[in-house]
Order: sequence, then structure tokens, then C-alpha cells
Amino acid sequence: MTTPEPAAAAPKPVAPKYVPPEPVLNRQNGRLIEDRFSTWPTEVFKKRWSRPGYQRGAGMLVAIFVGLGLTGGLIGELAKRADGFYALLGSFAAAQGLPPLALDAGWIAIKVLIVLHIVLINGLWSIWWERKISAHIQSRVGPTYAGSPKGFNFHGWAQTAIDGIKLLLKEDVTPAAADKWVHALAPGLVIAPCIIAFAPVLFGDGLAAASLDIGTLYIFAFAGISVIGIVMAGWASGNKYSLLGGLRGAAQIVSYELPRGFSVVPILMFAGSLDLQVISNAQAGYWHGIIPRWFIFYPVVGQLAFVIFLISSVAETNRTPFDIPEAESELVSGFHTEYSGMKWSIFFLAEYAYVLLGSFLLATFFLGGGASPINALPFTWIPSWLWMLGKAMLMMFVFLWIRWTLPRFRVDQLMDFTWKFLLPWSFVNIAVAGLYLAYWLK
Amino acid sequence: MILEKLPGLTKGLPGGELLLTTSDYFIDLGRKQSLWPMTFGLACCAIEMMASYASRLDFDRMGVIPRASPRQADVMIVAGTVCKKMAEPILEIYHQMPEPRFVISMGSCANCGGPYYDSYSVLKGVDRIVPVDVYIAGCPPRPEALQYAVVKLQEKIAKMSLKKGLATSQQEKGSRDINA
Amino acid sequence: MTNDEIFAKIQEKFPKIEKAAVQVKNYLTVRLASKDDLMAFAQCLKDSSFDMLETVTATDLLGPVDMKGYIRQQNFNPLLPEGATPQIEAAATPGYPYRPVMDLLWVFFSIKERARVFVRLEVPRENVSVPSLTPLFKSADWQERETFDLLGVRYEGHPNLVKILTPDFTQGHPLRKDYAHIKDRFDE
Amino acid sequence: MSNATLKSDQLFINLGPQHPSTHGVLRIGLTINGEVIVKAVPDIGYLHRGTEKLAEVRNYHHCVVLTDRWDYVSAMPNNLVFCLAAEKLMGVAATPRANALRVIMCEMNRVASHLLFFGTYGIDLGAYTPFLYAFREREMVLDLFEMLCGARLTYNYIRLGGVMVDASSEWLKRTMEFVEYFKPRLDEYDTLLTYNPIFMARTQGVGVVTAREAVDWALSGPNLRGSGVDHDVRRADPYCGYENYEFDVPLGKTGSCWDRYFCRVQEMRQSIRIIEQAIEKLPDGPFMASGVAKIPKPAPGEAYAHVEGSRGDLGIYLASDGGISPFRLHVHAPSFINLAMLQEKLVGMKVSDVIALLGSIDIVLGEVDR
Repeated sequence: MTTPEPAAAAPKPVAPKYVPPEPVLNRQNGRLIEDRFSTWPTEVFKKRWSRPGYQRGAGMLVAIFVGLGLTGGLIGELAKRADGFYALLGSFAAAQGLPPLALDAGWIAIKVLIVLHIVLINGLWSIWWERKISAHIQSRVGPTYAGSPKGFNFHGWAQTAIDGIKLLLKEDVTPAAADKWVHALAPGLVIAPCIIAFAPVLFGDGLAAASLDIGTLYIFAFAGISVIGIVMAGWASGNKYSLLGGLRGAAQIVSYELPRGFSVVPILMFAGSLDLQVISNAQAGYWHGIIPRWFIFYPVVGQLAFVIFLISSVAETNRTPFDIPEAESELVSGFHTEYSGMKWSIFFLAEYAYVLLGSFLLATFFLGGGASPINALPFTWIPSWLWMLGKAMLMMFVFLWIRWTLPRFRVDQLMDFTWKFLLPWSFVNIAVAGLYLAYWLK
Repeated sequence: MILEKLPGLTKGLPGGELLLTTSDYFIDLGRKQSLWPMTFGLACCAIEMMASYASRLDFDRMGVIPRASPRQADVMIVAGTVCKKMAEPILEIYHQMPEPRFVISMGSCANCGGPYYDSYSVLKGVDRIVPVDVYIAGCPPRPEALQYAVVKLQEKIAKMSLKKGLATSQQEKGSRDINA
Repeated sequence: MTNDEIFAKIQEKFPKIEKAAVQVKNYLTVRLASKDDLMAFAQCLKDSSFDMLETVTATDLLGPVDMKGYIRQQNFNPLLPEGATPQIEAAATPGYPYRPVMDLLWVFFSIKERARVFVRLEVPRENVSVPSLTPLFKSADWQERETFDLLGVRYEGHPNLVKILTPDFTQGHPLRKDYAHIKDRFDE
Repeated sequence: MSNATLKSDQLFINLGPQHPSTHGVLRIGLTINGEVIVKAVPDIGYLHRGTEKLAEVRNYHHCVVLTDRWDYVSAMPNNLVFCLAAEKLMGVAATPRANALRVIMCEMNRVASHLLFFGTYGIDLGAYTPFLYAFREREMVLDLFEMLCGARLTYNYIRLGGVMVDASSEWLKRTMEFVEYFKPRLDEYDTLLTYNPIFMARTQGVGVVTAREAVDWALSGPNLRGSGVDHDVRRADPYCGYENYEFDVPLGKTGSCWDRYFCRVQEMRQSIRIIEQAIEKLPDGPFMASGVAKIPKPAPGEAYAHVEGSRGDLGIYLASDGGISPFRLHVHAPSFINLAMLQEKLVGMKVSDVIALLGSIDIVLGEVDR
């Protein structure tokens, strides 16, 4: 028996030449049956760009992205003239005889709407992104057919929207054993602090809904409130798996709050402020004109802080390897086992909103905010909000990558990891940062 | 809730029919392109069900991702022999699923008892306890057959409309007729 | 080690034991005289390196199996002509010594010797009761429960002798040859 | 258990019968105190199909069909063990070529089965990706099975006196191609899961079964060898010419979940070795022995045969009264016996470790309940 070369070793049979199948008429009504499912996807994908549905879907997706980008750019550019707009609105209100309170309320409402849309659109985008990324990590293709049956089926771009329609129309089950009001209130209590926490998040230079002096503290404080919603969901469901999940979630999130907070203390020391804008500005400029002065490039301290913050952010979002509150193979779905339809999807939305929050914070604290990584002309022209978005998306990819690679911790190992490893090292990090301040950066 | 009242509300409106058919289109689109089954295997067919989620046959292409909790699932794939001891848990799981819910009976055992047609402890067909939408023959059926069953279920869902209620009477009874 | 050598070694320690008339093919089969010897013999085997109790089971030697134990329909296959019976019915073989006896079987295995001993014990099939081997071998636990569930053998001294495989509403012990299936709520 | 018997700080949770990681329809009633298990009561029988009863009204050829559905993940050893027992009763011996083909098929099925274990164990511990990698290769094994006998799971390939069809040279070539393709994949799995620090932390030192306990519980297969007991039916009681092939029996050291897992991963390498040797040495000749009747009626007698199935020592006790059906068929099912240790081993573990231990025992409920 001769052994063939390993390079050509795949024992897959040689695919026969693709012959389009004969049109098949439906037996009942004589209509043409579409051959969408009668051929193999691999055969279809061989010449995908010749399929009008694929082109239309891709066009749709590009249009959406361009639209979103243009909107973002518009908001970004207009925000520089925000004071002018505010004055314009003020004169309008004065002319109409409206009280100044109404003016402020309207102004805030505009900002809230913008931030709210970021959170919601992020859910649509990142679930699709996660499904595609996980599929390609796992040698699959991911959603493919979702979209109109007439075509627009570019990589299942509409999958999340379709899931959303379905979830919206699902029956909303409240179990008989559940505490009705707490059960209904819990999803709201999970998503609301998350949206509130987005207020001082920096989307670019000067692009924040509220410029707060205590921005960092504010975000951490509000992001920590969600755990109450998780415990409520776990307790109110009247399900023991949910209860276990809720309790695990409480223990985990409270524990990981600490290293998460302490890991950014060196950053705050270097920047000398809690304001995200100041932190971002402190990272402007380049060492020797080449290496950006981002905090992640500060020797040892920066990298350690980055890793601790990344790990605790993953833990905060309850994702693998820290997904013990909803551990699918142990607790079925953990604290949201008994939730169906839209209430359940709100939990999901909150999870992805926290991923986005973590990504933006990582980009702001460690990756220089809206600064360009390369000190050269075409890159420095790119607007800051685009850099910010790019860095956040990169961090989001890291989140997904971790999720689909690692197994899950056990609950006691998880606690050991934060109390015996992350927290001491974040203290050491603070001490070393103090030395840097005293001797190197004085 | 709103969906049940919508046909009555739009009756007098100009263009009400158009509104109904448009909403039908989107509702059915949502329902058929995102069928989430339960991770719920009974016997041999469960292995083929797992194979259809796996790399080669990737169920995610059709938007089918498994959910562990019945509350978040749309379709129950009864994959394998339904024993009498297991009949009650299956019924309970079926009742835990929110409407609209569908059942695929996978394999000869779930259809009619299969090779265990004369056994003292096997239920002769899951349709004795829950209404079944699509039956798949085979022992076990190939993963492709399961995917084809999902396509057939999608065709069935596409025929649901608001005017007829959320499911036709035959569908509620678990009709075997796909064109019902 | 051949079967005869093992037998000689066992007989040395436990002289009451004798070879069974019907040997399980290729393995040493011994027969116990009465159920009182069982515990002592099992202890003896355990001491002489047969420290793994592989199988606990039994055979009902009463006549051919009763067809009432199966849920059969008349001519279930529509493709067959009327009155055809494609299904096998149980039939007694002439000459085989059917008798109302429960033939219990234990299989002991020695990892060291790589040898197996089949131990048999015949008891009357009504109200079968033999000592349980759970104090000596943990593996007897579930297997004795299974044998109790399917064949109705009571193991005295078993800590938890309850049904294990059949559902609670199944009446009778299905593997007994005279088992007749009583319709339950799932049989229409 | 009713709530009245519970202490106020204990919680009764019901794992299964529908649970993502019970590998079927196993139910375990867990009484927990915080995260620690105080009492565990496994409840089986949710897949009890009564095959031992059904076999009493099937003829011997039909019984092979029933055997496929015990351990549906690796059906070839099931077919084989029944055929070996029935052949002993009938006094027929399989031809050398049939024996070699049986060895090849059983080892390939062991690879397929252990790949499934590898994948699902990953899922149990939260890593979803290894499952899809394992299934990618498993599909190739199933393709080879399908090419030879037309089925993916329930083969009915090994028949009384031989095998169903002969392997063509094309099939043998493809099998060798698969073997060559598969070897580097095993190293890939090691990087993916085996030596992952989180995975090792989850499994090493968890669910330790000492050699003494393993023998006492009569464990078999990788569960026994993971505890360091050197017992393999292929060595101890060779069948189908296993004595002619050179292979190692991988042993664990401590008997933890990781050792059992590692034994299985190493067994895949040994299976590949056996397949290579068997294909090289494949003798010519008929693939079916003559003298097997269409409706066999073996003389009254009893026979026991056992093989090293994918889950352990799979044995069959077969008694004949001279009729066309077996008089008594008893399955020594390794999954059933391995699972029995769960009720004692779980006490004192954490809830997460239940899944780790249960996964590492690698049960198939079809074989547990039969």
C-alpha cells in the first residue's frame, strides 16, 4: 500500500462538474420550484457574485454601512458646532416663549436618542458579526439564507433583524411560579443602567453625550447596577437553575468590579483626571515621532493593566470563559432560562451593549482614543470617530475570539482567579505606576 | 395579542388588505428564517441532529441555532425513540415552549415506533402526545433529511396568515398535509 | 490459565462447588448447590483475585416467551396479503427442558489472571430471593436492581432495590417468559 | 424526594431528562448545599426500549439490527459482539478477510466515537469550537462507512459468519488517505483542548477514581484504564485476530477526568495504527463464511462473547433453546456499569464538576437503558 502525499490527502471525492438542475415544477400548482435548496451551498457559492440576490444583498449591506457612516460623520462634524446649535435652539425657544427647562430637556433628548440608537444598532450588528465570526472560526459559514426569499441573501445580513421580528412576535411566557412584577422588571433593570452608562463614553474627540469630570467613575458605577437585574431575574423566575445563575452572576460581577476598577487606576494617575476626554488627550503624540504615546505602550504597566481590564471586561459581560451565570451545559441558560421572546432578547441586547461599552473603554483607556496609530499624512487625516470605531471593533473582535476559543472556568476557580491573581497584580501595577510617575514621567 | 386583533382592526381601513398581506410577509419571514430548535436528543437520531449542526452541514446557514431552554425555542425536534417514561417530560417541554411552536418528528421511532413497534415500553409515535408538523423517515434520517424537513417547515410557515389565525386548524391538529 | 486449572484452584478453596452441566461456551461455568453458599463463594472468589463482579443477571427457563408481552397488531404491513403473518411468533422447541426455574448468573472476572468464572444457581421461579452481593462488590448495585426490575429476582440485603429501567406504571417484570403486557395510558 | 425532607439550606435540583449536557435522557436528582452536592440520585430508563425482550421474537439475523441501536455512536462493536456470540453457538468461524475487515471497521468506529466524545466533552466544559473540528473529521469516517455499507450510524455491516460486502481497493485507498489526513489533526486537537490551561484546571484532579475503586465498580474501557489498570479485551482475550496487530494500551495515572479524556485521545492514535496494519496485512479470500443458514437454528447451549467496544468491555450472554430466536439475550453494557459509580462519586463535588465527570465517563444512553 503506497501512502499518498499528506498535502493532497483530503479524502473528499472529486466534485463532479456543476450542472444546473432541470427546472422542477410543483406537482400541485405547476409553479416553478426555486432551486435555492436543491443544490449544495458549496455549489452555489462557487459563483456567488453572479447571483443577483448576492449582489443586491451586498449592495444593501454597503448602503447600510455608508448610511450609518454618513450619519455618524454628520453627527461627528455637527457636534463641533454644538454650541452654535444650542444657541440657535435657545433663540428659537426664546422666540416661542418656551422656558429654558424645555430647551434643556429637548437638547438632552436629542443626545439620548443618538446614544440609544448606538446601543440598539450595535445589537443588530454585533450578533450577526458574532455569528459570522464564530462560524468562520469553526470552519462553518454561518447565516447565509436569511433575507428576502427573492434574494438579498448576502451572508445572511438580515439574520438578526429577522430574529428580532420573530422574538417580538413570540408569546411572552411568565411562569406560574414566577414573581410577576420582578420577573417583568428585571430585563429593564439590566438594560437601563447600561444605556445610562453610555452617557460619558467617548465616540471621538469631543464626541460624548455628556462631558463629565467623573466620567470613569460614573461608567463603573452604573455598569455595576445591572447585577441587581440579574439577581432579580434569577430569583423571580421561580426556577432553581435561574436562582443558581443569578447568585453566581452576583458573586462574579461584584468580584470582577474590583480588578476592573483598580486596573485603570494607573491610567488615571498618568492622565491625572477621571474625564475620558482628558484621558484620551493625554495619549496624543508620538515617542520619537513613531511610537504612539498610548497607555498600552507604557512598558509593563500598560500591558498588565490592559490584560487585567480586558479579562475583567469579559467577565463583566458574562461571556465564555466567564459565562458561569448562564453556563449552557450546566444551568441550561442560567438566569434567563425562563425568559422568552422580547424580554429574553433584552438580556441579549444588554450583553452586547456591555461588549460595546467594554470595547469603547478599552479603546479610550489604552488605545489612544481617536488618535491615529501611524504618524503619517493619510492616516492622520482620518477623523477621530472613525479611528475610535475601528479600535472598538477590533476590541470587539477580541471579545468574540476569546469567547469561541476557550472553555469555561469553574465557579471557585473563577473566584480564585480574580481574588488571588487579578486583584494583587492590579495593586502591584498601581505601585509601579507610582514609581513611573515619581522617576520617569515627572 | 395585537396580531389577533389586527385583521378586525384593518377591516374598515382603506388598504387594510395590503397592510395585512405585508405584515403577513414579514411575520412569516421572521418566523421561518429563524427557527430555533431545542437541544433535545433522545436516541440515535440525536447524533445525526448534532451532525447537521456541525461543520459540514452547518444548520446556522438557515438561521437555525440550538437553544437549551424551551422558553426560547420555536421548534422541537423529537430525535429518537420516545419511550413511555420519556413521554411526559416531552409533553411538559412542549407546553413550556411559547407560541408559535412547531414539532419535527425525526426518524422512524418517533414517527411510529420503528424497529420497536412491538416493544412494551416504547410509545408508538410521538404524534400520540404532541401535534407534529413534519415527519422525517429514516432510521436514522440523514442530516440532509433533517435540513430538508426544516425547509418543508418553512414552506408550511409561509402559508400561515393573520386572516386564518396564527395557525390553520389542520396545523393545530398536527396535519400531515404540508399544503394544508 | 485454562478453565480446568482455574476450576481446580477454586475447588481447592471451596470444595462444595461443581461444574455445570451446560458450560457457557469457552468459559468456566460452575453451579452452586444452594443460595446459602453464594456469599461464602463470592467472598472466596474475591479473595482469590476474582475481584471484579462483571455481570449479574438471570434467565427464566419457563417455556417459550408469551406473545402477550408484545404489542402486536394483526397484519400491520399493508403491502402483505390479508392474513399473512410476517412477524415471528414464539414457539416451543421440542426436546428442550423448559421448567419453572429461574437460572441466576454471576460473572466474576480476574484482571490478574485474565480469567472469567460463570456462577449459576437454579431457584424456583416463584418469589425468587437470593442474597445480595452489594456488601462485597459495588458493581452489584445497579445490576441487581436491573435484574429485579426485568426479572423479579429479589436480592436480600440490597440497600435500594427499586425499579431502575421500566417506568413506574409498568406492571410485572418484562423479561419473565410469562409476562403479559397490561395496557397503560400510552397504548391508546 | 419531597421538599419536607430537605434542610433549609439545601436545594433539590433536577438535572435532566432534558438537559443540554446529559448526553441523552439521563436524569440526576441533585441535592445541593450552595454549589456542593450532598446527594445524587441518577435516574435512568428514559430510553429503555426493551431490546432484550424483543430479541426473543426476532431471528438471529434480525437481532443484528437491534444491536445497532444500543450504542448508536459506535454500532460496529455491537454488531461484532452479537455475531461472535451467535457464531460460537452455531459453531461457525468467520473467514480471515472478514476478521480483518471487522477489525478495521471496529477501529474506525472507535475513532468516530471518540471524536464525538472529544467534541461533546468540549461543549460540556464550555468550549464549543472543538466540537465542530471533531465533527469535520468524523464526517469523513462516516463517509467511508457510507461508501462501504450505505449507512452512517446504524450499519448492520457485520453479519453472522462474516461481513455484508467486501471492501474494494478504492475504499482501502481512501481509508489510507483518511489515516494520513487524520494523524496531524490529532496533534491539532491537543493544542485545541488537551493542554488548554483552563481545560486542565477543570478536569485534572476532578472526579478521581482510584484503581481499587475502578475494579470494585467493575468499570471497563478508558474509564478503567484512566485509573491505571492495564486491562484491554483486545489484549486479554483477543478476538478477530487482534493478537496479530501491534498497538499500545494507553493508561492514565491518577484516574481523574483528564486521564480518562487523555486515554481516549491516545486510543485514537492506536486505532489509526491498527487500521494501517490491518489494511497492509489484509488477506485475500471470501468475506463470508459458508454454512450460515438463512434462518439459523443453533443447537441448545449458551455462549458468551465480549469485545473492547468504544466505551469498554461489551459482552453478550446468549442462550439458545434450539429455536429460531435467542432464548435469552443479556447485554453486559459498559455504559450502564460505568454510570453506576455516579451516585457515589458525585457527592462532595461542585455542580460544574457534575458535567465534567459525567462527560468523562462517556455514556451512551441507548446502551445504558437498552
